[in-house]
Amino acid sequence: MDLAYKIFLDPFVQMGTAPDLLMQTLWEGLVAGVLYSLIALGFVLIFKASGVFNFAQGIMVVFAALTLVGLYEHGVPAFLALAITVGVMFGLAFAVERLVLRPLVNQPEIILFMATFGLTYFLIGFGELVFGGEPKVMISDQLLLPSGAYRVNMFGGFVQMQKIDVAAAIIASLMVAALAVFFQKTRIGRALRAVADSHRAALSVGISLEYIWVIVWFAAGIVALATGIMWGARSNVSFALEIIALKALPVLILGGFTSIPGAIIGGIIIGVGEKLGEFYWGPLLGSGIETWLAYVIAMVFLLFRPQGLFGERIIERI
Amino acid sequence: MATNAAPGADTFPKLLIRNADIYGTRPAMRHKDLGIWQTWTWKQVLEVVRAYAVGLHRLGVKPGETVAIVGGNRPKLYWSVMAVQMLGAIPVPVYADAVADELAYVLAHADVRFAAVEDQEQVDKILSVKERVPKLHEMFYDERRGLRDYDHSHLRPIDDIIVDGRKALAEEASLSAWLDHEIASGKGSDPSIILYTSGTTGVSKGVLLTGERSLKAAADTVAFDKLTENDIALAYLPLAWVGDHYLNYAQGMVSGFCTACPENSDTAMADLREIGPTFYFAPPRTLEVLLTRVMIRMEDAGFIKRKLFHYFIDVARRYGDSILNRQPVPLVGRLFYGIGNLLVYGPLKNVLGFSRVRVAYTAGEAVGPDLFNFYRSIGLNLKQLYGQTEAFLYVTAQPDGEIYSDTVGRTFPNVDIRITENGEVLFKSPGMFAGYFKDEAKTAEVMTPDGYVKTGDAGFFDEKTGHLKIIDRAKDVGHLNNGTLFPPKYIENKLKFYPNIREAVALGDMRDFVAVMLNIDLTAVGSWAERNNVVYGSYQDLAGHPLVYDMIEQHIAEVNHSLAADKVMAGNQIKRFLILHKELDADDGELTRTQKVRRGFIADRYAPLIKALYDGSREADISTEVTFEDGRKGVISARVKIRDMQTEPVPAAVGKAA
Amino acid sequence: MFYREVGQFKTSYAADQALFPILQDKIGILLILTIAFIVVPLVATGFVIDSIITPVLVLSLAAIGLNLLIGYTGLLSLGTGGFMGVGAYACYKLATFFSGVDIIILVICSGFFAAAVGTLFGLPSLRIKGFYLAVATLAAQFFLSWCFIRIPWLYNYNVSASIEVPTRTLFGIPVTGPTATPVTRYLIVLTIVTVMTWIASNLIRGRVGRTWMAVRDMDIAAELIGIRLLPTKLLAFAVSSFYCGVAGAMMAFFWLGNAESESFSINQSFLVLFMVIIGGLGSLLGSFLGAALIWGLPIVMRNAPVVLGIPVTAATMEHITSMTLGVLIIFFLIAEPNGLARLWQIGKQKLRVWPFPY
Amino acid sequence: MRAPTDPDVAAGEVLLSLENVSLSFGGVKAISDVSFDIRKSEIRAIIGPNGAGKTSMLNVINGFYHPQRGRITFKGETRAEMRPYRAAHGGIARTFQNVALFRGMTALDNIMAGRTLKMQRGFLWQMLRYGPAMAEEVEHRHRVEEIIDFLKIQEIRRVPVGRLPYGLQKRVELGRALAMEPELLLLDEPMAGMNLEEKEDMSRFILDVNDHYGTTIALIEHDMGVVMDLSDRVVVLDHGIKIADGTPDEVKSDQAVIDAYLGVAH
Repeated sequence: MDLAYKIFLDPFVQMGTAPDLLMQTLWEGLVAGVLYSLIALGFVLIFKASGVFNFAQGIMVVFAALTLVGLYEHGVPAFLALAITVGVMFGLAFAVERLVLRPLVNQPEIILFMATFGLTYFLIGFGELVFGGEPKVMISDQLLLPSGAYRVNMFGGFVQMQKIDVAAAIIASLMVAALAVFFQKTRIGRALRAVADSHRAALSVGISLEYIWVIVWFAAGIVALATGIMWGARSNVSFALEIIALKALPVLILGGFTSIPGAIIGGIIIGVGEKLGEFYWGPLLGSGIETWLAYVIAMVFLLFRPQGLFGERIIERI
Repeated sequence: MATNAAPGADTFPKLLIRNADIYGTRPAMRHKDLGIWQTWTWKQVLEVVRAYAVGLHRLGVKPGETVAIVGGNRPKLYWSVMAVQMLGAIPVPVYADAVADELAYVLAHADVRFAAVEDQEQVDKILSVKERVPKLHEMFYDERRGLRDYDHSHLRPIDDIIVDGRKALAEEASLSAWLDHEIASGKGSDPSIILYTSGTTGVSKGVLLTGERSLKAAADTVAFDKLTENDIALAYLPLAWVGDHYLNYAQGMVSGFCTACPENSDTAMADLREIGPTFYFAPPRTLEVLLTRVMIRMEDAGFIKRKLFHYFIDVARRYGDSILNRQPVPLVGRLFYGIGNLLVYGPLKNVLGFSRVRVAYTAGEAVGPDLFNFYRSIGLNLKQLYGQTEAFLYVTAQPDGEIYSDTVGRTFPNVDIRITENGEVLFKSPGMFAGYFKDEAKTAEVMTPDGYVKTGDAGFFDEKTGHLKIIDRAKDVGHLNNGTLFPPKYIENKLKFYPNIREAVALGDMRDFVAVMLNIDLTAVGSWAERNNVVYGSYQDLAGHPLVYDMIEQHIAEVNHSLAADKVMAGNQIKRFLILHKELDADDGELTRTQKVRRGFIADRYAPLIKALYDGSREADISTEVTFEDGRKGVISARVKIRDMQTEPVPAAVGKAA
Repeated sequence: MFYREVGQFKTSYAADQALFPILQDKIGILLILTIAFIVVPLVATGFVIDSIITPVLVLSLAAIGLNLLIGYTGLLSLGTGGFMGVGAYACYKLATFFSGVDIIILVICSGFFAAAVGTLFGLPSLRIKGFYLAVATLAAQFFLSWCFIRIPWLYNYNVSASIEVPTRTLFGIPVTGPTATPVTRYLIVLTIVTVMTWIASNLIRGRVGRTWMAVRDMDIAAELIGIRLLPTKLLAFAVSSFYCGVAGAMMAFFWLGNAESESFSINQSFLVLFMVIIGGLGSLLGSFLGAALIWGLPIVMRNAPVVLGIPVTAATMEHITSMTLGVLIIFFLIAEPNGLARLWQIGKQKLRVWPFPY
Repeated sequence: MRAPTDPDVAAGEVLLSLENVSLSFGGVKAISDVSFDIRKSEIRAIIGPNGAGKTSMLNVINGFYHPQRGRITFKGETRAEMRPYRAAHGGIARTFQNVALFRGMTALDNIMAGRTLKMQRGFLWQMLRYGPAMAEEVEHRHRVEEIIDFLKIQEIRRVPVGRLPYGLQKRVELGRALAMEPELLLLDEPMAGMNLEEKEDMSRFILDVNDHYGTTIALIEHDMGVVMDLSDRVVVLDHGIKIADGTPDEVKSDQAVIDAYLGVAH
C-alpha cells in the first residue's frame, strides 16, 4: 500500500507541489535528450546510407573532442584546432571507407557491426596514445561558447538554465535544420536518400557508393564533433563519455534506425523520461536507475511498436 | 588353399551352402543403400536365396528354363542369379544399358519365360518390345517406385516373391527338403549361366557355361591371387559382363569374399573410396579416365603442390615399379619413395580409393605403358590378364613380380595355349565354355577338331619374358600394298595412349599408306581449351578447331617417331589423319558394349571420310545418324578437315609377322 | 594429407552420425584431451594456467553459450556479461546458504538462475529481431549490472562490494578460495567445460539444434513445418544463458577468486561477442579458437616488449594493445568473415583431398 | 512412409474446403469471396494470371495469412483461420514459390527438420543423444533416407543447400515437405525457373508422391501443359475472384478463363 503510494501517487504530488522543480527536471531532461539526439543522428545518417550499425559513433564523439582539446593543448589556436579537427574527421571518414567498408562490402550486417567495434577499440587506443588518457577540460571559452546561467523565475520558484545548454539546444536545432536542407536541397543530399532507399537504384543513377559513404561518415563526424564540444563543455572530455553512445541506442529504437525526426524526438523522450524517472522514482530503487531506465522504456515500447515511432509496418511476404 | 578344394561343391548352389557353413557370419554382400552399407552375411544370403528360389518355383520356374536378369549391380539381382541356379534353371544376364533392340534380340534368342529386372526403366524397355519376346511370361522387379499403377497380372516385386517363399517354407516343411534335394541333384555339368558376348562383330552370341568348369577356373585364380574370405571387391562393372560374373560372383563364391554394390552409378567413385576394396578390376579405359581426371585436377593445384606432385610422381616412375616387384633399389631411392609415399602416393591412393587394394587387374584392351606404369609406380599392384568369355575369362595372367606393360602374362595354370602359323592364339582351359547357346554352327566354327578354342587374336610369346603378347585381332592384321604387316589396333593403341586422344581407327589394309580417324577426349582437351582460352560450343566445335588439330598433329608425329624406331612397324607411319565430328558411341553401334571399335561397321558408316583420306582432298562432308539415350534418332552432319603428316625415313628391310 | 579414409565405411546410422565419424579425428580429439587432462597439469606453471588456460576455457564456455544463441538460433544478444553475472552471484548466494553442498553442484545450479533470467529477457525476441533485439538485451545487461552494484544483498554486504569466494573442498582438497591450487581449479573447469561442450554438440546435432537452425535460417518456413517460434527461441535463450551463467560462476569461483560487478559489465559482453564472431558463428570449435585469440592476444601484446626488452610504459602498452586489437578484429573480419572455424574447416578439407586442390 | 491409400477408393471424400474466403491487405483485396474444395488423394491445381491471389490462397490454407471473412474446413474441423503450426500438426505441408530452405543446413538436415513434429524425445535425452533419443534419431534418419532415395538426391546429402543449383533445391524442399508425411501437400510453382528436363523430373516426382504415398496435392503452376497433364481438377483465380473450377478440359474450354489469360504471357 505504502509502496504503491510511493510509486503511483507521491511523485505526481511532488510535481504538483513544486512545479519549478518539475520544470528544472524537464529542462535538464530536454538538454540531455538533445545530446542523445545528436549521437542518434550520427547513427541514423550512417545506417541510412550504408546500412552499417555504427557502434563507433559514441567514440567518434570523444575522439573528436579529444583531438580538438589535444591540439589546443599543443599550442594550436582554438579555431585553427577546430578546423584541423574537422580535417581529421574527414580523414577518418575517408580511412574508414577505404580500409573497412570497402573490403567488407556485401558482408552481413553483423560483420559490419563488429567492424565498427574494431574501429571503437582502435580509436580509444589511438586517442589515448596521442593525447593521453587523463580527462580534459573543454575549451568552451576559447570557442566563444557562453558560460554562466540564466535564472528564469516561474511558479514562484526559479529554473536555472546553463547558457551552454541553451547554446547546445540552439546549435543542435541549427544542425538538424542544416542537415534537413542538405538532404532536401543539395545533389549529394538527394543522392544520399537514393542510396538509403536502394543501393542498386543509387548505382543506376550513377552515384558512386564509395563517395557517398565518405560524405556520410564525414557528416556523422561533424555531428560527433559538435556533440563532443557540447558534452565536453558540460562535464569534461574523457572516454567516460563512451557510455553516452550506448545511451543513444534506446533513442534509436524509439525513433527507428532510419528516421532523423525519430532520432530527435526519441532523444528528447528518453532524456526527459530518464531525468523524471531518476528524480522522482529513483530514490525508491536507490539512485542510478538512469543507466537502464532508458532501455526498459525502449524495450516496453518495442513490444507494442516493433517498427519504432516512425518506421513503417513490414508485411512479411512468402 | 582349403577353400578351393570344395569337396563335392561342383555347382554354385552347393557352394553357397558350403559358404554359409564355413563363413556363416562373415559379410557376403554389402550394398550402399539409404545412406549406409547394408550388409548380409553368407547365412543370411543363403536364407534369402532359398526363400527366393521357392518363391520362383511357386511361380513356375522350372529346371533348364532360362531367366533373364536385367539391371545394375544390385544384391537382389545377384540373388536372382543364385536363386535361379538353385532351381537348376539358367540365368541370362543382359546389359542394363542395352537399347531395346539388343534387349529384344537376346531375350528372344534365349527364349526366356521370366525376367528379373531392376526398375521401371527396364520394365518399360521390355514392355516396349514385348511382342518380339512372345515367350516372356512374367517380370520381377527390385525398385518399386513408379510401378504401382502398372498391370500386375504378369509383374511383381522381388520382395513379395521372397516373402511368399519364406511363408511357404515356414508352412510346409517338405518344401525345404525338396529344395535341398533339388540342390543336391544339381550336376556340375549342367549349364550354370548364359553370358551374351557383346560381339566385336555382328550380333552377340550366348556363351553357355557349366557350374563345374566355372568353379574350377575360379578356384585356380583364387589360389593364384591368394584371395580369401577377408577380401572385398566392389561390383561396379556390368552384371552381364563375363568379368563381373567371374571376378565378383564366381571368385566371391569360391573364396567367400565380400561383394559390395555401389549406391548408384553417380556415387560409384565415392563408394569405392568408402568401401576400400582389396581386389579391384578396371578396364584400361576406366584407368585412363581416372588418370586424366587426376592430372586435370592437379593442374588446378597451387604451384608448390603441383611441383611437389610431379617431382614425386617422377621419383615413383624411377623406383616404384621395382619396389613393387621387390627388386633391389638404391637406398636413396627407397628413401625418396618413402617420402613420396607419405606426401603423394599414399594420399593419392586414398582419394582414389585404392589404399587397400591388394590385387588389381586390367584387361580387354592393350594398356599404355605410361598409364600402366603410373598406377604401378604409386604402389597399386596392377596386373594384366588375357581372357575371353569363351574361356570363362582367364587364359593368361601376370604373376606378382613379373609385370610388363606390353605383355598379358604367362599361360595360366591348367591352361594350354597353342599358336597357329598365321599367329592366331588357341587355348584349352578348365573354364572353357560348353558351346554357344542354340548355335552349333558358330560353336563348331571356333573349336578346333582337337578341342582348342580359337581366340581370333594374333599374338606371340615373348622370348625373354615367356609372356604372351597380343598384337591385334587375327583377322584384323592386314598388309599395306607394299606388303608391310599392318596391325591396326597396335597403331591405334599407340595413339590412344595420349590422354587427348580418346578413340582412334587406323586404316591401311590393302592401301598405300596408313591413315587414322580420331576422337578427342572431351574432358582432357576441354580443360586444355579452357586453359588456353579456346572457346567452343560443342564436341563438334572443339574437334574441328585448328589449334586442336595442331596439338594432335604433334602427338601423331611422336607416334610416327616411335613407329619408325621399330623395324617391323616403320612402314606403318601415319601419313594422313582427321578428327571425327562426333564421339564413337555404343548406342550407334560404332562401339561394342565393352567399348571396342566395330571396324567393319565404321568402315561403311564413314565411307566418304575414308575415301577423302586417300584421294588427297583437304576436307570432306559427312552426315551420320545418331541415337540418343532415350532411343530417339537424329542426324549430325559436318565438314571434317584432313591433315597430312611428315613421316620419317623407313629402314630398308621390311619384316613379316612374328 | 594424413587422412586415410578408405575403408572407413558405415554400416549403421548411429556410426554415420557419430560425433567424429572419421577415425583420424577421433584420434586427434583423444590426443587433445590427454594433453589437456594429463600433460598440461604436469608441465604448465601456475601462472600460465591461471592467466591463460583457465580463463580461455571459462570464456570459451561463455562463447559457446552465446554462439548457441547468435550462431545457431540467429538471435543477437549483448547481455552475455549480465547473464554471466547472474550465474556468479547466484552461485555466491547459494554457497552462502548451502555451505554443505558440493560447490560443483552449486556452480551447475547457478546456471539455472541465469537460464531463468535469460528466458525472461528473451521474451521480446518474439516480436523483435536483429539489432532491435540486441538493444533490448542491452537493457538486461545494464539492469543486471545495476543490480550487482545496487543490491548489497547480492554480495553479502561485503565492504569490497564484490564476491569473496569462500574456501571449499572436494574430497578434502580445497577447490575454491585462496588455498586451492591453480591445477585443481583448472582440472575442475576443464571437466565441466568438456562435458558441457559435449552436451552442446549433442543438442545441436539433434532435433533441438535443427529447430534452432531452422528458426535462424528462415523462421517462416520453420513455423510452417510445425516449429513454434517462441518456445524454440526461449529454449535457445535459456540454454545459452545457462552456459553463460555456469561460465560466470566458474569465473568467480575457479578463476578470479573474487569478482565485482565490473567483471560482468557490458565490456565483458562485447568481449565474448568478439570471441564468437572471430571464432566463427555456428561453430563450437570456433568458440574455443575465438576465446583463445581474443584472450591470448592482449597477453602476448603486453608481454612482447618485456620479452624483447623494449622500454614501454604499461599505459602506452594498454593503448597500443587496444589499437592492435581493434585493427586485428577488422583484419580478421575482412580476411575471413566466417571466422577461424572456417579457416580450420578449409584446412581440414584440403588435407582430406590432398594432393588434389578440391 | 504411410501406407499408400488407393486414390480410387478415397476419391470424392472432401479433405479441405474453403467457403467464401476473403482476404485483404490494408484495403487491397487479395482474395474476395472464394470457395472451393480439395478431395482426398486428388491433384488439385490453382491457376491464374500473375497477381490472381494464388499464393495468398495457399497462405490462407496453411494459416500464414488470416482471412477477414470465410470459413476453412480441414478434415471436418471448421475454423475461421488456420495457425501455421496447427496446420502443420494437422498434416498440411508446403513448398514455396522461391525456395524457402534452411540455407545454412545440409540437404539431409533440411529434410530431417521436416520430421520435427514426429520426434518426441525430450530435452534431457537430446542432451545425452543416447538411448531413446539416438534410437529415435536413427529411426527418422531411415525415413528421411527413403525420401532421399525416392527423390534421387543421394549425392547431395551432405551439401549445404545454399550451394545447390535451383532445381535440386526445389527437390530438397519437396523432400522436406514429404518428411512431414502430410495429408495435404501445397506446392507453390514447383517448376518455376526449371528447364524442360527438370520439369519432367519434377512432374514425375509429383505424380509418384500422389501415387506412392496417396498424398493429396494442391499446386500452383504457370506452365499450362504441366497443369493439364498433372491435375485432376483445376480452379482458376483472377484478381482474387474464382472464375472457373473443374477438370482440366472443362477449364481449358471455359470462355472466362480464355479471356483472363489473353495477353498474359505463358
